[in-house]
Amino acid sequence: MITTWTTLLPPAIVLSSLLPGLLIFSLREDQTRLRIGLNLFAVILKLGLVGLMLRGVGQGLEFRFALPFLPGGDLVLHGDATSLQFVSLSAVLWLATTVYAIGYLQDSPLQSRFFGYFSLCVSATVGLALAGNLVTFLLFYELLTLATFPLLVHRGTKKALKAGRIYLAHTLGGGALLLMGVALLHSLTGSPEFQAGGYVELLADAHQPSLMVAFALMIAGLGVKAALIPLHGWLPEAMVAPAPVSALLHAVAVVKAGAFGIIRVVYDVYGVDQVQALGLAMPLLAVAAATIIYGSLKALQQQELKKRLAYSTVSQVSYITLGVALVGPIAGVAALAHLVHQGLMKVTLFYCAGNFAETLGIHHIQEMNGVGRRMPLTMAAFTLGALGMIGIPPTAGFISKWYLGLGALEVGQDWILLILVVSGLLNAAYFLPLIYRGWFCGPPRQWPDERSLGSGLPGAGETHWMLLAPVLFTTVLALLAGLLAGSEVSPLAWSQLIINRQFGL
Amino acid sequence: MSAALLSLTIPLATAMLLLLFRTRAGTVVIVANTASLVAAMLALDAVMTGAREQLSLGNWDAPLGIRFELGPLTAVLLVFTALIHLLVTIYAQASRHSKTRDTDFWPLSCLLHASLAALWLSRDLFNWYITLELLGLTAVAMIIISGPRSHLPALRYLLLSLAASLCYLLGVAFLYGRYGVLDIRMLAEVVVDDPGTRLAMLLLTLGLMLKAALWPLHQWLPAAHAAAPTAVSALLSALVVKGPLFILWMVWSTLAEPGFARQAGVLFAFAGIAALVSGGWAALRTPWLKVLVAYSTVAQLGYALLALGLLLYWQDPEMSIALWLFVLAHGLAKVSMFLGAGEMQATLGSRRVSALKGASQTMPLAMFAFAVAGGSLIGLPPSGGFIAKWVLLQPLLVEPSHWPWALGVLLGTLASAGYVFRVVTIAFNRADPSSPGHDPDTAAQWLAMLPALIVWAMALLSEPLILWFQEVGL
Amino acid sequence: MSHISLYLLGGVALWVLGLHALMTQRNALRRIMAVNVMGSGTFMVMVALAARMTPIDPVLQALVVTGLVVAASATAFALRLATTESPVADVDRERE
Amino acid sequence: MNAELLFDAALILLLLALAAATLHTRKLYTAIVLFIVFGLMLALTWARLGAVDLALAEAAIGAGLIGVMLLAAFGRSGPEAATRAPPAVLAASVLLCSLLLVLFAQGVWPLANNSAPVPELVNSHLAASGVSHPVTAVLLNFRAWDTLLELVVLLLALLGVRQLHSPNMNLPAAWPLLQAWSRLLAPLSIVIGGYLLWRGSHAPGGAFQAGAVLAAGAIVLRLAGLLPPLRWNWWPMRACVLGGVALFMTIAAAGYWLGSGWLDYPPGLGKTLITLIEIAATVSIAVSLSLLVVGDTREITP
Amino acid sequence: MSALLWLLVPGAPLLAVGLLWRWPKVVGPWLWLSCVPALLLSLWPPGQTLEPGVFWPGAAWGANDLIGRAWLAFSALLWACASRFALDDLVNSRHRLRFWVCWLLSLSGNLLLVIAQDAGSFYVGFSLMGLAAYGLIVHLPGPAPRQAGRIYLQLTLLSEMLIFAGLLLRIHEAGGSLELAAWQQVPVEPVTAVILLLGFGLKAGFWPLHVWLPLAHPAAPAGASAVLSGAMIKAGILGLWRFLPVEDPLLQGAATILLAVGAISAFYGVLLGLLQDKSKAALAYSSISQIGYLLIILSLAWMHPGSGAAMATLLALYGVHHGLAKGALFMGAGLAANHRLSTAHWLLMGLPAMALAGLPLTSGAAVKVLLKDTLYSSDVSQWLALLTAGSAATALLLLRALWLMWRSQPAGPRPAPPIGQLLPWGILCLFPALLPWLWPELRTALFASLPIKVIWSGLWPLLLAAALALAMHRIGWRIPKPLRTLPNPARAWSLRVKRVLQRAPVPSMTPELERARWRYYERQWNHLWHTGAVTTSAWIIALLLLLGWLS
Repeated sequence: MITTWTTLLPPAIVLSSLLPGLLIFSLREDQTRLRIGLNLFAVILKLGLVGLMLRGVGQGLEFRFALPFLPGGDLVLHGDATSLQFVSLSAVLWLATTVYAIGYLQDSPLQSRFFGYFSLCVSATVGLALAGNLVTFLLFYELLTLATFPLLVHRGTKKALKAGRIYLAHTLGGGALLLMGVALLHSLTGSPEFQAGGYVELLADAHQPSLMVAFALMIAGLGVKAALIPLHGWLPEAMVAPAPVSALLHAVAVVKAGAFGIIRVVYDVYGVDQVQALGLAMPLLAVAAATIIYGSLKALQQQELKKRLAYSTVSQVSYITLGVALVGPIAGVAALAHLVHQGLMKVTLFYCAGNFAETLGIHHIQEMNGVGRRMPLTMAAFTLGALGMIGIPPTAGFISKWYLGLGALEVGQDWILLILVVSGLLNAAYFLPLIYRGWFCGPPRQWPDERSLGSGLPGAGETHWMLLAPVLFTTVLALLAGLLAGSEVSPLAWSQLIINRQFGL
Repeated sequence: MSAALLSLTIPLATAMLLLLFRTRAGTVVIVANTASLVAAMLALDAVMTGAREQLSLGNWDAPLGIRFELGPLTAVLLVFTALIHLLVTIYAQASRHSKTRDTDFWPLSCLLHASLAALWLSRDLFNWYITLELLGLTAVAMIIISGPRSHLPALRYLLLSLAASLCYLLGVAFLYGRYGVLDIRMLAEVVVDDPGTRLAMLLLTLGLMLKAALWPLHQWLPAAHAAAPTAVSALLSALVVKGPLFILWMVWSTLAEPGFARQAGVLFAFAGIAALVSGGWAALRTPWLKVLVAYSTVAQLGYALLALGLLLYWQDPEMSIALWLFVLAHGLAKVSMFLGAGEMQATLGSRRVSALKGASQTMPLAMFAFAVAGGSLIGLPPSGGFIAKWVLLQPLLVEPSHWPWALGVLLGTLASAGYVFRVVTIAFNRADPSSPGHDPDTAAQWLAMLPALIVWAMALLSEPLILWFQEVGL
Repeated sequence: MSHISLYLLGGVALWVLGLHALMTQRNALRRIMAVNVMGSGTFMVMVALAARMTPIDPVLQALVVTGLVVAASATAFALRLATTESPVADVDRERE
Repeated sequence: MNAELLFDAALILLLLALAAATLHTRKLYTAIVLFIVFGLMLALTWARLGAVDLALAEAAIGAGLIGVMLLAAFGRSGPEAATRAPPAVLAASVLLCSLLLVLFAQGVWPLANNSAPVPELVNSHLAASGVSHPVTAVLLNFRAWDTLLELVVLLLALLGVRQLHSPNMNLPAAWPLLQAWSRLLAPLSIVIGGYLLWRGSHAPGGAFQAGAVLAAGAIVLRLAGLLPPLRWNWWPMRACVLGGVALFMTIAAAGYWLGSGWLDYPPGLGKTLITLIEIAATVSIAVSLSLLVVGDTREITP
Repeated sequence: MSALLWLLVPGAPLLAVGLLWRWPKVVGPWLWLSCVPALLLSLWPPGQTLEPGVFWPGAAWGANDLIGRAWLAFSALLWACASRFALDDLVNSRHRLRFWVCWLLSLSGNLLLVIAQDAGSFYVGFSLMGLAAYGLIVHLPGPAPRQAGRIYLQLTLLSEMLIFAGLLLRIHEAGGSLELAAWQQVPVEPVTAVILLLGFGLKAGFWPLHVWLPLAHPAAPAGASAVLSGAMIKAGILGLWRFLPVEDPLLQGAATILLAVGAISAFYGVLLGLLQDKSKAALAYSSISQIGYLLIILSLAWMHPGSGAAMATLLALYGVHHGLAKGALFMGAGLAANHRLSTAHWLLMGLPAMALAGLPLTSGAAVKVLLKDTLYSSDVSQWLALLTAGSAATALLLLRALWLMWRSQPAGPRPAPPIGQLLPWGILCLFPALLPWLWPELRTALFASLPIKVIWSGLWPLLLAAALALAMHRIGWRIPKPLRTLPNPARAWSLRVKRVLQRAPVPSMTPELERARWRYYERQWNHLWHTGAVTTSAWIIALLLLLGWLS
């Protein structure tokens, strides 16, 4: 193997958070400065490396790293446009979430453990994004499960443990299904690298049932993390985790891993033509549509802020699946763009929920009355995020919905439009009351559990600056992603690029 | 071959010396194990570069004398045995909580090492009987090091071990009575499929299954393995049960006629799935930490049994590779798991699973070792367990008609995930962490983790190993 | 019908008797004796097989000698193990 | 011929009856006594089947040593808990076992008339083995590896017993008659043992039998209180125990690295080496067995 | 370069938001300036269209056609006046900041949708305006604004989602083109047309989609009501005009129905309005009525392919006319509710009111004449009588509204209205008279209405209405009791929807476990194996031997 910097960059990106993570594990609790320093160093380093790779891919360089692992399936890390979309999202949100987590976890115990696993989690996510074939993907997919679990149960309460158990029951089950699917496919073709248009075409005639079963298994496995019904049960429970974890979990790390996997399977393993030919798109589409509606309905029932957000994730992530299942170029663009859009918006929402909980002790939606007066910036961010979720222009969510709808019409699935409309209405039904409470209801005489973070005055000092800055950062990004969707650097434009390659446009 | 014999004699001689001088110096054993490991590696190297080697003991050829054979598998198993012994003895020497420091653990472990080496090398049915007895007696002797509490399970183990040996011996007698040879290769040449042979095979199988604690004859194992001192539990689960398994595999893969093998294979495979499920379930429900780990051995042996069954059922040599990869991965992982569990149990002062509350804070390393080893047992990539499962799954998935078996593997995976994460979850309970009785022993915890790390690193070596096995056969 | 067959039958009968005792008896000493009876049965089969031809098969006889020693050693060990009084009461005994 | 067959049948039935009685009689003491009788009858059976080596070994061990150990164990064990299997279970087990017996009978029946190629081979190579008794040749030359491991098994049993840390055996006060007899028996056992050992090279007998007889003598002396406690931590004792294996192994290894092969005796030296091994093994076996039965496990920590 | 000026139109209010956040005290009085760029650009458009490619794909901003410019101008003017007007009402409000942020966002959205040349921008502006207006409606405390706000929001969202669907369908029909001008050449599918009519109808508020309007408009502060009724509901009409092709066989076929809907709306609004006893409610119903006229104009346009340009002019004229007049009236209602007004004020107030009814010499007369001409020359000239009747009805309603205003004046001495409110109100009030002179198209129409016969035909319905009103006043007519408390099904439905949504009936997907029973089974099972390892294993061996042999 010739080792040049293009070969080493993918593993370097993975290691840039893995190694600091391992170092952080070994730190004592009181080495706060060193820990923060390591964290931020790793974040910046990763961002730099990702930037380098973005430039490289833009210039048409190829980044590929391989190690022997299984007969017929090497360990391949490969930086292509699709993976970069996800890697960039992870790196950027990791930056925000690290700052947020440092602020959030001040003075709480077991920080070394937390940040250690936190870094591992990101490494797994990035590895998953860079995975060049199914076997590698599977590897990082499972690692992600493992790295996330300690974060989820970080609080160690009974509730957290219950959530952890449910999480594991779902994700490990899903992992096993995915393993079966991958192994099944591997037994037929080996695990060649992902390629636009898929690589199963030659098998289509001889092994049709096998291919269908493998697809079903893989989608079921990935669907657990992507929270497709009826496999979504873990996600609402997982909201007991600390806010930065929920944010990361819902925005980029876990649910996106599932969605990203579905994208990979449909586009780069089977290829849209084969998915169509095998008749696999329609069931997936139906499940995604059902999930969108069901998640929204469930969200309506929730009285706990984070739980409502969690069910909203169930619904929103399925937009990605929906877009993929439509197997049309425009819907594909929507799916890929929504991958980023939903991440930005949902991370904002969870940050905000965390800020409310940390600063004022707000957990239930009834307690949100008048919070806009006390914490206007956070509430404004929350509002923007929520409007984006509903799909109100010009937020990022609107762009996704727009392209989804157009994509559905393009392939003749007009009924998807109805789903989008109903989902939009339901989203509004569960988000607008929150916004109403925040801005238009009177604040209570005393907040449930107010803590003195920041100056306590509305505005820049409404909470600790490390909690506020990431919120504003991601809000601005979410807003810009929608507002400047037509620009060269927007997620939409990048998605368009990927899809053009996929569909040979 | 000389390296292999060296790997056998070094521990034997060490045991003699230790007994003679009544020293209980772990260092000596560690040095001996290292030497044995080096010798085993030389043997492996020789096999890799050359071919399989034969040795007729006393220069008496097979029907008269006993034959040793050094093939790829034997060489790998020699290395494996020496490696596990080395890891465990280092732990036993370093850990403050190991109850084995000033005991006869050291000579006994050397004898165990030698017995296993003798077993791997031998290809003679009766000689195997003696090595089996050696294994059984060493195991029992080592179990009772931990004190009177272990006597009852040890006695049960001993009795069943004896009964199993006699079962095996009766089978050997029948075979000898029928064919007049004891060497497995010569037997394979003359064996025919008739009722007498089948009966003999049945007796052999049952004896070996009992010794290897294969479902449904596993009942002695949990109590016995759990009662032993930590280091011993590790050796027992990692190595001792694998000896009879080796013989079982050898007997069936060389002696059984395809028709008979197909019949038996189905039964083996079903037993394997039953072991996976029932062992996993029992591990999930038991309140005792080490019993949990022991039941996990029962469950994991189910994989081996399944692989054996399918090997016989389809006559697919690929399955042998899967079987032995399972054994290797399970051995290493189980060592780590037992050592981690033992450390935690000793430090936290309770044998209950529920005592592990907060162990992820109080004993992060040991818990991590447990979890990492558990990951391999579950078969999470890129661990050795994953590789083994992968190799097992590949032939299972090619044909749609084979898929139901894959369901068994799936069940096993889920069951093992269940019990591993049952422990891990409790360890993350921060509600009321059990305060450790005395301060944890960091070095020992690192040593507990070492085998688990090795099993995960195994993934990187596995591809050449698998390809080599596929090329030359086992 | 030769005497060899008789002894072979007797051997397996002893083996089955031993197994039967293992199935029904709970006392440790009886179980040890049962295992010994099983062993005797096995050895009887082997010795009978050795005696079925002339000259008598020395290999089988040697095997029995070896087996006998092994069985005897194990029995001795088992007997001591079974009857060592445990000074510590079994406080929390594992479930079987 | 018929009478012989009748005798055989009677012997077998007697054995079976004894075995059944041993295993199922109500009183444990009776059972043990019956077991000793069973051992003796078994020795008779071996003799009837032409296995004199075995008959000797059985008499010495099966009836003798094990009998002593059983009685000692009976002394140590408490009263037997009256746990009898329920009749239904008993009936089921009997049924199952009779079915099994039928099965085995079918299995063994054809074996009676088979023949094996090995005896011929043994005979043809007997000369090269260095001994003239075929059983000894097999034990100490053709399948010497088995015998080596067998010695290790014995050692292991001893080691196992040592792990029990049981308190010193409470020997009853010596019985005067036993003391008197033992003074006579002990030298006799040495003589018999020596004879058996010497004889082993060309006729039934050998290290194991000799060792067993020697051990029996030692045990009797110890029971009579005429020997000091046999202690593991007395180094010559250990040396004796380990000697057999050690010598055997040394020869095996030396054969491999200096000579022509593992356990391959150099031509001409076969007899000498076998004799050496036999002596060492005899001592080893005798000491091991004595330690097993009457050994003092109390340790004096150095 | 000059195209970049379009950025200022929606940008200025947004900029104002930022400034307001930083210096609330200083910026407040000058917020009306944020409408100035729009006003200036509507008068002197740069001519080029801005295509801000960095925004959502296809974005194009400009106002080069008559309707766009007219709409932009009157919206900007109305918003500017209302901004200044609202300032004094809000001096003491605790939620000032919130109100102004919503105000400015709404303004920005409104201006954006007017200058949008592509569907995306239109929708962006439309949504922004609609949602932000919620903050204006619920600004005042109390249950009525809250309820009104809820129903407004529910229907606004429904309308936005419908428009979203319609938008996508239109884009699809147009083969991916987002350009509104291009859509004029693309025939519309029935489903799309229905969806868009419903969606924009909900915003415009013609019968039967008006249900939110009479609740929401009166609930807001006067300035907000003015822009809601004057500017925002026109967005619905503009949307229909922009999204649907003028010449389309389908619409042509359906135009009669729409015409009927418009007519019903025109009279329904008046009838219901007469039953109100609050001036702002009456004015709101008047808006429903007036929107009916706008719909009639739209239907006429669709009915007669080829008349597009003329109809566009008419639409623009009517829109501007109604927007400004209605804005002035709502502001006046606000003034009347808080201050004592002099006779001069009342006379000024009468001007927009009567202009709406078609008072000669005002913009109202001009547009009525135009409308009549159009109707006369159309296929449905028999409907002409309705127009006259409508005129009378409108006059009646507005007279009642004025009377209600007058009656709602607070008793006792009150300060005179502040100049900051009087001035913008006054300007707006004068506009119906000034407009014909400022705007050439309207001027010609006015000239057409100058002949005595025409004046008379415009005047007699008013006189009739005045006489009727006077008569009823004399006889002391009161609204019959059953009519005063008409049930409001919309409000009930809104509440029901809210309740259903709060407790969405979704089955739980987690199955229930009977723990105790399973635990019991497990105990039984464990007990089964309690006999001991040795015995069990021996049994199993025996059994397996037998089974192995038999198999």
